[in-house]
Amino acid sequence: MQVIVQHDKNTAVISISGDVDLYSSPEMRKAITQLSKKKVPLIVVNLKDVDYMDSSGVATLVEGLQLTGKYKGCFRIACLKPTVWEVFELARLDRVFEIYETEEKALKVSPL
Amino acid sequence: MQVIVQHDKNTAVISISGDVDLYSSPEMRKAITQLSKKKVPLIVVNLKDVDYMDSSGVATLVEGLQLTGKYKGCFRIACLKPTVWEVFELARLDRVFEIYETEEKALKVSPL
Amino acid sequence: MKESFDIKVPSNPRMMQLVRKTIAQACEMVGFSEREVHAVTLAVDEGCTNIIRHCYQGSETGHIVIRVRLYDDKIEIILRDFGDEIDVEKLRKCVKKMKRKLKRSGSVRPGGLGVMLIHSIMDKVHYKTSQDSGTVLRLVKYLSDAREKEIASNSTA
Amino acid sequence: MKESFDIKVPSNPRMMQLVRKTIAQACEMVGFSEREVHAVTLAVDEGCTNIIRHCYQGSETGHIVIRVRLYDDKIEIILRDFGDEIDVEKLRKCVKKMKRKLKRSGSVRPGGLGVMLIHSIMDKVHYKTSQDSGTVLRLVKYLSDAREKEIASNSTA
Ligand SMILES: Nc1ncnc2c1ncn2[C@@H]1O[C@H](COP(=O)(O)OP(=O)(O)O)[C@@H](O)[C@H]1O
Ligand SMILES: Nc1ncnc2c1ncn2[C@@H]1O[C@H](COP(=O)(O)OP(=O)(O)O)[C@@H](O)[C@H]1O
Repeated sequence: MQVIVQHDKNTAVISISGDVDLYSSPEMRKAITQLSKKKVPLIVVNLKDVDYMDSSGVATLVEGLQLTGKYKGCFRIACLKPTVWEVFELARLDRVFEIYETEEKALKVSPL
Repeated sequence: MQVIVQHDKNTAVISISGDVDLYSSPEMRKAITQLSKKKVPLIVVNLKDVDYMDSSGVATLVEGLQLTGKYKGCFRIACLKPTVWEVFELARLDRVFEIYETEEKALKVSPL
Repeated sequence: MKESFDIKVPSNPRMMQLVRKTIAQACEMVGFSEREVHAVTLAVDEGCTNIIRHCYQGSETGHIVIRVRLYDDKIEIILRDFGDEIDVEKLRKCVKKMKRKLKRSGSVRPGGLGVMLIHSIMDKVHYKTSQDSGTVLRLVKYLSDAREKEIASNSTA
Repeated sequence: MKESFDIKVPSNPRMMQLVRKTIAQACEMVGFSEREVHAVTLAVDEGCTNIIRHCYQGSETGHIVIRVRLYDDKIEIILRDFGDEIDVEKLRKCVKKMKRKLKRSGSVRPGGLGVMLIHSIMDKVHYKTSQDSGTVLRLVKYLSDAREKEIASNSTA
């Protein structure tokens, strides 16, 4: 798995590639935790190059939602592949997250 | 593995897809044996959809060369992927076979 | 067809990718759809990571033995650990609670997700635990009827 | 990194695709190039099919145990069968003859191809055989220096 973070004061995009599982999710967690410590108002996790995610990845994203929620930040997910989307559905979390088709949309839409 | 045979009186094309190994090569062997029994003058084996071939596949092709040789037929191979080409090289059989880049060429070139 | 194989891996998260590749291939051989292959692979991954986290407490020196049985109409996967006896009753309650919660609305608590995924994906989930020989988790997934017919008609074609 | 896992399969040609997927993944984890992954996978496949054909004479009721050890700079693969003692000396001669023949020109005799492929791909090939515990074939492949440096620089980046 690879994690690439691009951010300025107001927005951050975390781009993940590879499998997100028990072995690799701590790295994604680190990126999310660091950005939420800085209270970045909008964090987008781009999963376009992720073919596989297990419950440890999902739990990490749930944690991201909670961490950003504490400072009223926005936490969004973009570009779910069908296999990853299915995990969200199986976990019934597809309606808990703000999920966008593209990174652009995730960045543009104003906070709910 | 899948084997598709198209043939008329003078030429036959055997198109293989999938892995050619100890489990599947008998099916390729069957197609080659049947056509050489009919003494089809030109047999082309198209391997464009084969990603993997082991020595049982290579041995089957060597057998095809021998069978067609008996009645002065032509036995040609077309569209080797790099991984399959490498097996031929490792086995130093890359110069024993008539190997063509495309099926069209394999069908057009007149017998040596 | 009725074939079985074993794979034994250390309780190391790094090994999960390898387990997934192997299980995915086994599922493909039975004839599951791409979507089902992914789901079964996920369930096995969750079973293994639960063993790593809860049975071996993150230690990488334990072992997991996975036996896979391939049938015409199903796959059976048996995960065995060599840890202490577990509280199966507690686990069962955890699943029930989880399922109830999920029915109400999307829960934001991530706990219990793994076990819940296993239950919603597999057709049969059975834990057997004992003091001296660890825990055995038996998972079964059937081919859907439609899929079975499709495969049967392909193999006779 | 130093990790090992086992896979035990019946001596059934159908299982080879599964073995290949698993071995390929293990090679990728060590860091071999695509080309090397393919070659090592081929060598292991040839080792297994030789066991199926020569040791178990095509019977599908035997077993092959494959132990894989992952190192920073190499992969070690140990194939074990439970058949009769084999004539290692004869095998060695067969390889020598094959190599000589190949040097002269492309030979059209297919016999001996499997053993020859194993020898030309792997850096170490060692057979150990005994009357009561079958035969063990130990295969080792090293990462090329260039590849090793590339991986080292990636992991520190
Ligand atoms: N293999 C196992 N051994 C022991 N306990 C387990 C095992 N699998 C699950 N459990 C128990 O079930 C609970 C739910 O597990 P899980 O669904 O993975 O969610 P989480 O671990 O995130 O709470 C765990 O907290 C643990 O108590
Ligand atoms: N695992 C094995 N057990 C016993 N004999 C073997 C084994 N592997 C190879 N051999 C011997 O080595 C010879 C060469 O094997 P191989 O390279 O596969 O070519 P082929 O089987 O086509 O002759 C075989 O004929 C056999 O006598």
